[in-house]
Amino acid sequence: MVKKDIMEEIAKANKSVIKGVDKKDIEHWATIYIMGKAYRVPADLTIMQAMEYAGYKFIRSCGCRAGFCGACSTIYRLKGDYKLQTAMACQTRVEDGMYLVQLPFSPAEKPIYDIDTVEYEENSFLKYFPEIARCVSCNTCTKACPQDLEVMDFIQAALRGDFKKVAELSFDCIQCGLCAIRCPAEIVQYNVAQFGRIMYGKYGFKENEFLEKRVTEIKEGKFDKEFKRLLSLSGNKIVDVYKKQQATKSKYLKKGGKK
Amino acid sequence: MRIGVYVCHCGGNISEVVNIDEVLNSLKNEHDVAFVKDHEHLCSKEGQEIIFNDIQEYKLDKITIAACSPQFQGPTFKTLMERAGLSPYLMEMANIREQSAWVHYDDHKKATDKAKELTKMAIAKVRYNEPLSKYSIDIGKRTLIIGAGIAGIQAALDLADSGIKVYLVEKDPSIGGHMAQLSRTFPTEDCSACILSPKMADVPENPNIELLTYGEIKDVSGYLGNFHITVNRKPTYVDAEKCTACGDCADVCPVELLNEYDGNLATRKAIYLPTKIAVPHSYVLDTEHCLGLNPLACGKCQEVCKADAINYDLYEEEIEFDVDTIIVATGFELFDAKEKPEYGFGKFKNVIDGMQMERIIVSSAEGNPLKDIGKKIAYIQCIGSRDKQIGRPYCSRICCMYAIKQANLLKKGMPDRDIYIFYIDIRAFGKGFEEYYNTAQENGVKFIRGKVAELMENPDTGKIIVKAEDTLNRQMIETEFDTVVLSVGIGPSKTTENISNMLKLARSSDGFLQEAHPKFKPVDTLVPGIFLAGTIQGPKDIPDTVSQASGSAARAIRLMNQGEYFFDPLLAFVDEEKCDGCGLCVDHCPYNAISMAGKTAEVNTAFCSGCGSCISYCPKDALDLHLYTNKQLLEQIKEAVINKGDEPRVLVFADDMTAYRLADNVGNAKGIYSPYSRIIKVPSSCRVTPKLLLQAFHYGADSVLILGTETKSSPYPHCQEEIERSVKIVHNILKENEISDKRLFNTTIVTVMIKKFSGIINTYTDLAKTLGPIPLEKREKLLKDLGKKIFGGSHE
Amino acid sequence: MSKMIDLSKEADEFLKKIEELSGEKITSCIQCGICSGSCPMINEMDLTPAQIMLMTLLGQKEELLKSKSIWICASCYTCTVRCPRELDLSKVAEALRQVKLRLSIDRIDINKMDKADLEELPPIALVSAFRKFTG
Amino acid sequence: MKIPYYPGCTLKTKAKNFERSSIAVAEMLGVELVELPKWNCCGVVHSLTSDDLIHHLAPIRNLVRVQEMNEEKLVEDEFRLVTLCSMCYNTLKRSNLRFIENYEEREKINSIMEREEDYKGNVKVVHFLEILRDIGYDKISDKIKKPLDKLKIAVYYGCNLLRPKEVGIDDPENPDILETLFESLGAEVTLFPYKKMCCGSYQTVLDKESVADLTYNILSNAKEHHAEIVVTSCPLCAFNLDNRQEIVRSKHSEFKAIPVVYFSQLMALAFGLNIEICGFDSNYISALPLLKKKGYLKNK
Repeated sequence: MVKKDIMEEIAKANKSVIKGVDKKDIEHWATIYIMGKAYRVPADLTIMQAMEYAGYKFIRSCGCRAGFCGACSTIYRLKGDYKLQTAMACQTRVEDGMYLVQLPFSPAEKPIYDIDTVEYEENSFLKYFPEIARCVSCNTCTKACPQDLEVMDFIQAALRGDFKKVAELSFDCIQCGLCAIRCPAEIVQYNVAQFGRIMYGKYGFKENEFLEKRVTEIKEGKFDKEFKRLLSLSGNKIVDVYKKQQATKSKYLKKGGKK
Repeated sequence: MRIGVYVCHCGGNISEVVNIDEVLNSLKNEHDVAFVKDHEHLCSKEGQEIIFNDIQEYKLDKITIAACSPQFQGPTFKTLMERAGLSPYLMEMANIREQSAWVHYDDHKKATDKAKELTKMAIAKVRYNEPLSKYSIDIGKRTLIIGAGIAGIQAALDLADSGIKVYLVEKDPSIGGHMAQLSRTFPTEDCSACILSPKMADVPENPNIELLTYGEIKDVSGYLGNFHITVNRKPTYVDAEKCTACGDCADVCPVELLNEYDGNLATRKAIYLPTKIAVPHSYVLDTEHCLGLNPLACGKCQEVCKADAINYDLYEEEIEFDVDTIIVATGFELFDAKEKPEYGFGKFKNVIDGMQMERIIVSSAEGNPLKDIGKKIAYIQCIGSRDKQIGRPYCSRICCMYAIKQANLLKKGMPDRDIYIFYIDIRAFGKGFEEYYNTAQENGVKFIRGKVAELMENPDTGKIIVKAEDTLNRQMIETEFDTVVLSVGIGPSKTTENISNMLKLARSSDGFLQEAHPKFKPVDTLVPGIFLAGTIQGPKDIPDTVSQASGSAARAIRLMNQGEYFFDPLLAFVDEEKCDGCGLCVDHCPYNAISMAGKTAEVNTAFCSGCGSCISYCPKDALDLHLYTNKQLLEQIKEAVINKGDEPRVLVFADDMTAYRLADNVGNAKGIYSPYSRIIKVPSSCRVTPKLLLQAFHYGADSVLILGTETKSSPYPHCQEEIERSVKIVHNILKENEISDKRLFNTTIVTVMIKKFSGIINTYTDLAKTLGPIPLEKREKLLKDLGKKIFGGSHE
Repeated sequence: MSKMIDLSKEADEFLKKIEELSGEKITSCIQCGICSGSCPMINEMDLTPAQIMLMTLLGQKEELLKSKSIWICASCYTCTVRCPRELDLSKVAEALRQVKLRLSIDRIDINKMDKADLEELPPIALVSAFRKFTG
Repeated sequence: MKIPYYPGCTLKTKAKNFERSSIAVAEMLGVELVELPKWNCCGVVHSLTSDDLIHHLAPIRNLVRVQEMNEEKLVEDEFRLVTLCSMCYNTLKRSNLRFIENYEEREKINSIMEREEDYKGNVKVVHFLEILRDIGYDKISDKIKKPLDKLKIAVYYGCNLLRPKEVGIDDPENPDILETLFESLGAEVTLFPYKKMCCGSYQTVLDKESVADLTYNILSNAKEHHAEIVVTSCPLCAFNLDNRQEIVRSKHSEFKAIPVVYFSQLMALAFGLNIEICGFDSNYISALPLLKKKGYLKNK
């Protein structure tokens, strides 16, 4: 149990998070452990918020706070469970009995390559990332991926030079680095994947004819007027337009899906 | 019942520790005891006379002698019983010397107490002894010898010379075996054929030998004294009596074949003389390759035979006869080096095996070499020996020496030959062998320590490239040789499997036939009346083979000269009243000695080996074993444990072959162990049944030990498995009754483990002390529903 | 002066460790040398395979771990199918390599590998080599 | 007949010609090699330490895929897994044997795999050459359009098809499965004592010079026995014997290059399949001049 006055101190320490929230209104509390020390925090906070609530300040490695950038990846364990869990700290709610660390950063070696001169050949992966040959197919990377990607599969695809498969399987990679932290073969999976996507994008991906057409249209100034209109709109209006557009798109997609 | 009890002083051996008077006094009032006497030396002539006269004078039925071990003076007193007109089995001995005076001399009181109790146990047993007779079968003087190599020939001659009728069966058309192929013998370098051929010639000359060449054992039935043999004999189509071995037939024979006798280095015809020294000395016709045994097909040989010895109109005949004993001398088979393809045998013409080299040496000496072997020769040792990869982990024992011999002979023939022997270890253990090895070294033969890994053939010259590590120098050798000789090892002959099945002989893990005891019965088998001679028992050289052959002949003669073979009547028997005909025992007798006779089981005494393992399987207590009946054992158990008072009591079931003898050895060595132990002799540990074990605990034993013989040296190889099963049953019952299963322990032991024996006894005495006695209520429950506990529900 | 071998407790412990890792009863070796004679890589070796067996039996850890031979073994199993005691020497070599690799002492520095080689070599060569030469 | 097929990394990269020709040859013989829908590294080289389990995850995971294929009816009750690469064959089979025999270890592996279904130990790893043997050499002979009778062929086994004993597809000291195959294709198979000698395997990464020495010995031995072309079934042997000839030639000026190809390439040729399928253009030392000289190909 954390004493009340300490809680107040904690509350003071990070006003940005609980700004506007009265402690009385917090119904559920959770006890978490950060670097081995216990803290009592509101149960509906994300890991990142909870750590800030507990007094930690994020200067770097906190990223977008919206689940896109992959900067706030972290590891934790739950009480009574041997498994080491992985998560995005900005996207995962704290749980009672969570053992947390300071948000880790996965140091990675990234080879320098010039995409204009790199050969688009099967062995290019091994040329720049020879360590992928050390993969033992343990699948730990896949288990660690907070994006639920088939990480092992795209590393295996890289080994056999399948750029397309690497690009497709790794498309949603946010480069959080959790796979690399866990890999017993010391592979930096996300850099391998990035190489695969870039190369596939440049050499393997067949460009859409409509895209080319549209680029020409933009260059020719066909949409200049529309851009101007949108830029002049207020924030709320922009949101309305976006929502409307999304709705139409989803309708269209549904129709297309039926075909 | 009038039992005479005698206590021996053993000239002080016993009386200096055990208070004889006290023992005598304690026995006076025992039930059935006519009187108790003591004597300085009961085994002396005087002592024996006293007993003899008492039996006559006081009409004694039974005798109990408290003295030394029955292993020691038992036979003396048994003979005395017979002399006095009583069954020798109406006497029991209490072993108060080896089991009390000599092992508890540190505590005279305890020794005396134990002596009293041991004697009472003997009395308790003798009460139920029965006037059994020695069991005997008649034996005649006829022996079958299977295989007529040097072992079979030697045994046949020894037996025949001793007046025994011998049937000598040989699968080949000539006798002589492998020895007839050899050049000279190591280490003396006698000409092999020269020393062998007189012996071969003696065989058909001997009126007591019936020689059946080209014969194959088809069937063997019966047992010692009454084996019935069926032999299939192939015709050779040449009448050996008429054949003059002129060779005209072979000259005209159009079929030319490789000659196995010459290691396939020369050829022969389809009609051929097996060897120059063949006995019978006659040509034989190889039907497999002959153009047809039919004058229409060929018939050339018959046409030219001046002696009119060839007759195509012959058929395989079946011969039947009876013998009393059998000697198996089927010999060995050379390892086929083709099984190690890395040496290219059969593929590279300059890679030959040791036997081919023998033939080359013989033919060279005769001035007509079968093959040019060149000057630079390598021997590779251990081909087909000491090699787990091909399932031959054993040493063939002859290859080192024959390689050395051949090297010596080759050097003698041509001193500038360059000979290398690649070996792993040179094993020159026989008489004159090491010296002979040294001779080879002095002759300039070079020995390199390393097994050759593989051979390659130079495609242009046909020379052989040898690749090996010189393991002493740690350098690699890669050199060309003119000839490479593979020193092939030996394995049991191909017929072994068949023979072992027919005669029910065990095979050791190397495939050779198993002797009854590696040290003391090296030519006997576990089947009475069947003996082994020569390499069928394991690899050996000629002198060892000949000695073993003579040994087996002597063992067979010893048996047959008695005219009668006596056994102790250690035999299982069935109480027909109790037997319900369930047949469990029939399935579990490893000797197939029990069968169903109508509604009850019946023991075939010819097959019963007296192990007693069947008794554990009888849910009705209908099976029992003479000399060690359930009742006798139970009475001994009761006597041993009921009156223990506050003392702990360790009951030891000691098997006759090992544990009981070991206890005697401990006595001889004056090794001290706990006086709270009581030893009960059993014929084998599997005689001990779950019921007896539970009875022991029921009547008050604090711990029970079962000491038996290791499976590999036991006359009852199934025994440990059986007793382990029984022990498991009892362990479970003990646990169910919340009695520590540590109280019951089964192990095997060997007769020299004197310290271990004392150690085990002491450990279990300490355990008995620590655990304390088993409470009466628990003990009483032990015997309830015993049948159900031991046999499950099926029999209740 | 010839080298002295100390049959120490540590030597025996090293033997036990290699026996455990390899699962092979090294003390069964009869030093026949058939392994050495069969070895395709023997010309590159500083210790012969049979010598490795004997030295392991004697627990000569330092010399063994220093030797080139344990890395030269290509796991071709020629010795394995010929050893008369059915010992698997490739397992012994692997165990010796593992002693080093498990201390994170790699035989090959992947970072320093020639890019042209990496491009040329089939993946199976790299996968195999990294398996054998890195921990 | 549909059989699950495991390609392995190199069959998709440096040895595409091996895969393409084999699949085509199989098809001619009525066998469809169905690639595992999902597969990972075979786990090469077989891990030899007794306490190591992690390196066996890879092979066992691939075996689980065979179970899945059966469940998904991609193949019908077919638990054989065919490989082309000798090294994959060896690794998969050896791990398979270890975990079939050792139930406890299998359970451990299963618990580590977690996401896959348990491996039940019911898969049998076979090499394509065994499938060919089972089909029967008579049937293979029936498909011949261009008998290989103009070629003197040395067949090279290497290690992984033969050793250790329990894994080998033939007698480790005296194999003849490749000889029989090529004799049935009409070829003259030369003596080749070094056919089972190791090519140096992965040592090619660390020490190409000594691998080149072995290549020199092995190929010289083949040539001494008058071979014109060498066939193999292992992409690593193929690389060492083929590509390393460059170093051999720099060391031994007298050494004349000899083509080294996969057995399936020559089979495809004998079966009269399209020259693209044979894939002779992607061997390092081209077999095309030899094949042209012998009249197997039209001069362009």
